[in-house]
Amino acid sequence: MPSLKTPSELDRRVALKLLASVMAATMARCSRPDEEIIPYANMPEGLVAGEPMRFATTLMLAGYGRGFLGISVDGRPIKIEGNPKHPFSLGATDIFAEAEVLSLYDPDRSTAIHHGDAIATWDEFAADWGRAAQTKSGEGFALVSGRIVSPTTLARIAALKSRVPELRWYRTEPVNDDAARAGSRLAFGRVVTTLPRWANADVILSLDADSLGHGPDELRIARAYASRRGNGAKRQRIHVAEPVWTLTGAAADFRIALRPEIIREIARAVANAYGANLGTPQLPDYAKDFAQRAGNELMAARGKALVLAGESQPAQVHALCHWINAQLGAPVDYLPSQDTVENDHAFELAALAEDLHARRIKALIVADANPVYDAPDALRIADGIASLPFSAHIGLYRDETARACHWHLPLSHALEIWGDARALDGTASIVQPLIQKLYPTRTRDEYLAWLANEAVTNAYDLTCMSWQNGIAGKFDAEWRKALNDGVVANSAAMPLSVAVARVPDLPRTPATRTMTIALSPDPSVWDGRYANNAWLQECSKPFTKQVWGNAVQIAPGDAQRFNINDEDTVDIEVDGKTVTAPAILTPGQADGVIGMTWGQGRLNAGRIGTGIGTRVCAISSHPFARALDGATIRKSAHTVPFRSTQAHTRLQGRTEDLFQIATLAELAHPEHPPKQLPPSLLSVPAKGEYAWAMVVDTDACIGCNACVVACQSENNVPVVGPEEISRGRDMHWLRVDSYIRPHGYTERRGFQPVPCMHCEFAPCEPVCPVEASVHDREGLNVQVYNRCIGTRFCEANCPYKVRRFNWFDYSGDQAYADEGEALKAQHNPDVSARGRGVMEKCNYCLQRISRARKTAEKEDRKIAEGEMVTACQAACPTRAIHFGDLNRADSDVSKLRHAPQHYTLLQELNTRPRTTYLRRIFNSDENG
Amino acid sequence: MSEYLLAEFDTAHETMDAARLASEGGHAAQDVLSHIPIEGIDELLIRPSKPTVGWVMFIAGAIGGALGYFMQWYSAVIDYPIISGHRPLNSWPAFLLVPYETNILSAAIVGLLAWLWMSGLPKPYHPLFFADVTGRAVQDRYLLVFPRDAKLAEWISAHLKPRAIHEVRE
Amino acid sequence: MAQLFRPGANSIAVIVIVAIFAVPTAAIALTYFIWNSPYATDQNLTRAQPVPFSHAHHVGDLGLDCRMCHTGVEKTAFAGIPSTHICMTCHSQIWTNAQMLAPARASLASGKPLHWQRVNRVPDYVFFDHSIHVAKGIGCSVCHGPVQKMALMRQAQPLTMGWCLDCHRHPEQYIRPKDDVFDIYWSTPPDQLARGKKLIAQYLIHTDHLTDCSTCHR
Amino acid sequence: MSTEEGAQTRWIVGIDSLEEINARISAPILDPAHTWRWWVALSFSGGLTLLMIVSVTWLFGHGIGIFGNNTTIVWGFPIANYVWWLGIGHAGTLISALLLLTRQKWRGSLNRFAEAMTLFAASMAELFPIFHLGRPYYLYWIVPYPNLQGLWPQWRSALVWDFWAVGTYITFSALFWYVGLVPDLAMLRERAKSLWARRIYGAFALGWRGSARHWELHERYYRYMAALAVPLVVSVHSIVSLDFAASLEPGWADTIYPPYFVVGALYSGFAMVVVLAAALRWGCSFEPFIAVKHFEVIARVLLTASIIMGVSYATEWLWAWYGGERSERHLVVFLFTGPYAPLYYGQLLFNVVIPQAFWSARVRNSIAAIVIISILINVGMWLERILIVWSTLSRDYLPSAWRIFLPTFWDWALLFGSLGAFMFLFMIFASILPALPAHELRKLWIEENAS
Repeated sequence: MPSLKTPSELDRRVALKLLASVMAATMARCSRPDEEIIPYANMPEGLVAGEPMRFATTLMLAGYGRGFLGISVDGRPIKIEGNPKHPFSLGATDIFAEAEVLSLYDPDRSTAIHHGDAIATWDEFAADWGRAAQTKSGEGFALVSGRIVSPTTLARIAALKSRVPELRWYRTEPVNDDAARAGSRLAFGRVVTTLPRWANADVILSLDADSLGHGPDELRIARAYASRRGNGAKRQRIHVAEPVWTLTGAAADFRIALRPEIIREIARAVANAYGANLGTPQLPDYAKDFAQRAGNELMAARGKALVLAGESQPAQVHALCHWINAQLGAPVDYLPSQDTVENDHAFELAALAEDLHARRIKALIVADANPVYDAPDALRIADGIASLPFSAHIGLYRDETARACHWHLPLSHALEIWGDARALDGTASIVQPLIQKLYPTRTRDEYLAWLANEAVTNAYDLTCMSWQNGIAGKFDAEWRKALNDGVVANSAAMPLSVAVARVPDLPRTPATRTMTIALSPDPSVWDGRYANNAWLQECSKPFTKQVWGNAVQIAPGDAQRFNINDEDTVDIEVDGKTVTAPAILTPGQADGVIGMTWGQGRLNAGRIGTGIGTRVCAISSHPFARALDGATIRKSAHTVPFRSTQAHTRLQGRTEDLFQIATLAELAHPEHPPKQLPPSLLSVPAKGEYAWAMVVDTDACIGCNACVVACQSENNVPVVGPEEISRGRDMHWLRVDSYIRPHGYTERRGFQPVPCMHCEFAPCEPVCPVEASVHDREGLNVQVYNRCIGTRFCEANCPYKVRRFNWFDYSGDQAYADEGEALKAQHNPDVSARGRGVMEKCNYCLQRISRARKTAEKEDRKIAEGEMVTACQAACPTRAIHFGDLNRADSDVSKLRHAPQHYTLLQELNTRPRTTYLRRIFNSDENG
Repeated sequence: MSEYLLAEFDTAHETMDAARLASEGGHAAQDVLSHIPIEGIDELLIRPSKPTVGWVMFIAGAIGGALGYFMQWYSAVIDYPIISGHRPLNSWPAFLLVPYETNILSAAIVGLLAWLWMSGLPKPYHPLFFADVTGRAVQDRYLLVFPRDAKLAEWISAHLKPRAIHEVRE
Repeated sequence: MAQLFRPGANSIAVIVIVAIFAVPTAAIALTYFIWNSPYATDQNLTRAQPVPFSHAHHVGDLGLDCRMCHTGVEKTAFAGIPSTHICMTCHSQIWTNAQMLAPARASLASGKPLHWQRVNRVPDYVFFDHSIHVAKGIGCSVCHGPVQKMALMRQAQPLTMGWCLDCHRHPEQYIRPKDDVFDIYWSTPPDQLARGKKLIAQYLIHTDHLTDCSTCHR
Repeated sequence: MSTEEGAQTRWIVGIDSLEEINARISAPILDPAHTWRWWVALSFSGGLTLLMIVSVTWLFGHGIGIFGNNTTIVWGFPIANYVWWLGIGHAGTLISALLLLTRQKWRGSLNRFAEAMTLFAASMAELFPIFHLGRPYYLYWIVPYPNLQGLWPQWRSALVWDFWAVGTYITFSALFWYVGLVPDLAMLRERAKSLWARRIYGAFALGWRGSARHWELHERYYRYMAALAVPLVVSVHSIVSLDFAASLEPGWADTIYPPYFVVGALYSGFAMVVVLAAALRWGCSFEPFIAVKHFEVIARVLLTASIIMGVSYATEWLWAWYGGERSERHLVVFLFTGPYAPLYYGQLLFNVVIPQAFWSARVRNSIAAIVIISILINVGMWLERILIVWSTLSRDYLPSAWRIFLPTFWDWALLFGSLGAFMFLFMIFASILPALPAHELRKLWIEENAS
């Protein structure tokens, strides 16, 4: 990592404003127009033209900060990678972090102050605010925001409160931890943050807690999870009871699908085993087996056993889990909540609605939140805001709330600002800009500081102010180190010592016969804030493989009961409100449960996100509720297309050899020796200087899609848009195939990332008439775009179907939504942008290999093991993707190739892939 | 200046008989013009043709095929060896198909040229076209071609009994 | 009547048949020749530059090192066109009032960069990297020619793929000791091939990879 | 086939003199009596040709995304059209060459227009691989030519073989056709009315005088060409079949493909010959030359071919079952039960079941019935071609890549456009060149009337 110098830091960015990339984009060569080279007038210090530089920064999810590295070329951020030093990244990324770099250049971002629909000036806004803020006490002043744990922003809010003392701050985050908070209050009498030490647990029981699902803690847990996989004794065992599929459920060794209210009976059964004496659990037989096994194993692993509850479970279950964990001596840390607001999120939103309608609010500032979209229609937030004399919205987009407010103030993107954030455990990190602001925008802190009449209103100074005291004494050196590392040293909170006073009561709920809706944030666009990000819209959801929309997941039994077929459009009605969406049949989901996601159906997201999918959050009268009872489902009169990148998630035919599964017991006593390579008439190729290979561990893979978006970002992979998806076209170089297979009373699921196999006996190469698909001496199956004439014979003959064809000029003139040139600034200059009529595919991040090789060759050495990291590999939170040199016997990939769970996809075709797999392992004593 | 006598006949049979008589009489015809081929008649003419177009085509085909293979071998093995699915650089089974085609193509094209060359074609201008009856020879008549000679004309008239005798003068 | 054509038609017919074969062959040969000619490859073309910078003067007469201005050549893919600032390190001292340097002074004053016309370029799907060539003993003059003699910069070599391949197939013809890379007066020794082979071994150059498509295209 | 019967009765009926043969064959060219039907047909085919031109313009402007192809079914209509058209072409060559070598007398009535059909069908065929390219303007890269990159074609690719095979085939067919035409061009040179028409026919007749040497060389060259044409035509569709067979894909990687393709080609080609023969017989008053007997013989050929096709299909099923490969088996089940099943049943019905009607002599002697069945066979063969492309690519090894092909307007526009262009070219041909070989028919007539 380059070392950074604080003050000249700014000079660098000022200079970038004049940025002139030496790499002027060349036009088509045929006419050979003259081309200009524009050097810098004054070369910024530290910048190396055309070379990628890495800067540590922080991105937020649900308010919590996670540290990442931004890669920047010629002053343009082009890629986000994980920051190994940040405990909530550990070098990995998730799809949201990866996609931020696209949002930065989003041409739909708000760039101007708006009054109503008209562009207004800052002075006009200042005048209006001045009038509104005349009352000294600030009576009727309200601030709405999401979760805020940034010290600098908290200081701004404090400052604002000192200017308008009566300011009421409504903090309401749509994807929140209300149930956990309530459970924590019940158990400990205070709100604490529960952080499991996942890696220390031998047995885990998850009661619909999606720890591996997207969220601020995902990357930390995923890494710990990965450290306990493999075929050895260190392997942990995971039991999951959940109503609909989650990533944690798919990763489980034992999983059971149950309605939410029955899951609590499992908790009751387990607690009873420790003498909780909560009455007989009411469980079906198969669930009794599950509960008994989970309970016994937890007991046996006392001290290394852990029980977790999810947001769909009521506070009592959370409290009970705390009690069980206390009995187990579970590896779990209790930390003071960084979220200092005492009230729960749903309560705050309801309070906001009530105060709006009761006219207790006169002036409203919405700081980077979208309550009009998030809140159920029943709360009529938009009407409430519309009736106010003064309202202003600060946001990246002119979204639904912006349009309800009088004023809209454009917000700077996270990659252009100074600021700070804390992670779940309090670890602080600095938000550092990678580029000067693209538009005349301000940061949230800058707006708030201005509103509070603070003396300093510059984000850099504001941030420094927060830390001058925090890093007392040797500020300069410490500050530089914090910027460099992306973490403020020793800023994490100390664990609390809290005790559960008594066995919490667990009331019984009458078993309902109605349908229950299980709600969760959208796996791709979260609570909707990423809806205008085309990468995320086109990132297929782990289980349904749906893109550009949201669907209703129903169990096959229910589908039969209600006479619904796959992809039928259905109406879901609850509390008199109806939403319409395509249905998708999901084996392994609990009967009587409808799975739905928030985040789609945006009304004012932008060219990408507006009108995609259905706004599910409209229907409930309980904001943010994760489970809604009393739903009905029926076939709809409308038709909503279901768009997916994998039409057959419920695979017909035998897939045992494609997605191979083994139990730990089978691996210990393999029935058959490992398959030998089939003989071939072709001679085994002589290996070059390196022999690159990839091993994908499907056992570690949790299906989070980080690799997919990372690949898209690294390799300039275009999006194609919903219409093209409907035509069966997509461009992802790396796809994640979803497999499902019946097993006992449930199903087993798994994910198989499929990049190019780089077959040694590649079927795609001999069929290419022009040598556009060829091998290089290091075993890469490369595609020479400029030589390709587009016969598509290679893809026709690819058994893995990993090649992607530019049917239209997806990255140029025929790009989806015609968003213009701005997005091209994201393009990685080391990778060609592919034109129309050209085949493309994964090339093992050839540009990175090339860079690594040149670096090594300049130093007269070979590329070291681990020096060459592909984009997907770098992103993977579970380190499921291994890459390296087969010529080294001691390399990671060479060793994995000899693992007992190693296999080759479609080995019988004898294509000799360089990309191979490790089997999905179930930690089970049984066979199969 | 070529000048001819054309003895006109109605059927191939008559023409054949006449050609034989002429040949036996020491006045073998120079040529026959006919609207359909008459098998074996060329042996009765002054210079019987010994067309070798078959051999020409055979040799051309052999050379074309060899060149086809050589082109592939040279480009794939010598000039720019590129790894294609780790097939051998000289993938001879796959390399047999192009020579197969170049073989046939060369034989056909060279054969055409040989046919033209040996037939003395193209000859859009030819003294025989001065006679209108030459035009009938490509439609339904048979003509024996002799050099123009008054005595010969009499002999032909007497011995071959053609339907008519035409003189061709340029 | 009877004759449709004049006697000359026979010759014309033969010519037509010959032409059917000869014309396409000649056309292909001619096209290849033209495309390979300096005319089509833009060789030896000088372009109007904002400042008529003379390599002949700076390199030939003054003997400046390439790296003095092309600062990135050892580190990055781009050799780097000097920033105005670099020009002015000298020209703030000498020729401070020269008329021809007015654009450079204006650039420094305004902070707006000079717009140079590109002379040497490869298509954007070719990922050429100066630093690795320089690091492995390929001298500047191999591709850029005798810049010390060029009053205005021109492209010295065709920069076609075939030309690139010539060296990538047989680098021993061009490789030189690393110390001589920036020596523009370096001339090929008589035993270049033997020396070149030794240097290839010494510099750990894997020549088999050099003709892989992925070396330059991705 | 029908050599026995052919010897008993005449192939040419109702002709009194050689001059009548010449006159009848020249009439459509020199004294055209264009009825309104002719003009309707010409405008119809011309309109479709225009549609093709519009489609191609649209295609080049927007890219091949306008077709229904998708990520996994990367091939679609153009490839099927290519195989289908090329197959149709094959019958012309085979009729011309194989029947010449086996001295079948009924050849004379068919070979000229069948060869023209070959040329036009092959021309339509070779356009489609160009239309299907992502970057058609770089088509010349598959040709070895001197270039600045120092690159060559990749000779292991079946597409390069295709280029050589189809290039050779079209060149060869044009030569063969032209050489056969020369004596007839000489006839037209003499019969044409205007000086310019005579000169043009004269120029292409090369000064043919029908001299013994001309005939001797012509006969030999023509016969050698016929001898070359048979292995050529077999190689061409075999090579086309290698586009599929030289792959790894389920349903494609079959050794049966080359013969199966050649027979299929012959089958669809003969069916097209039937349609064109009926059109010519009716439109150009060629009844004396193209008799019911000719159709009867072709019907027998079609019947034989339909049985071979049926066996081929059955072999594929057997292969899939006996081979035991999961993907192969699944593919067969998919064909019978998947979304393309109606098309597959159509293919079986048109190609195998309906032609069994030819066992009946009554059907074999009804031109209308033969024409209708032939049209159905052509539809069936097109279905076969498109299903070869679709089924395998729709059901590849990895179920995650399974897709369905949905044709677009442009897919159909180009297919029907090419049919129109073919028809248009054929009508032009029939109005400027002798659609039947006059010299061969004269010879046949003389032979048949010799006794």
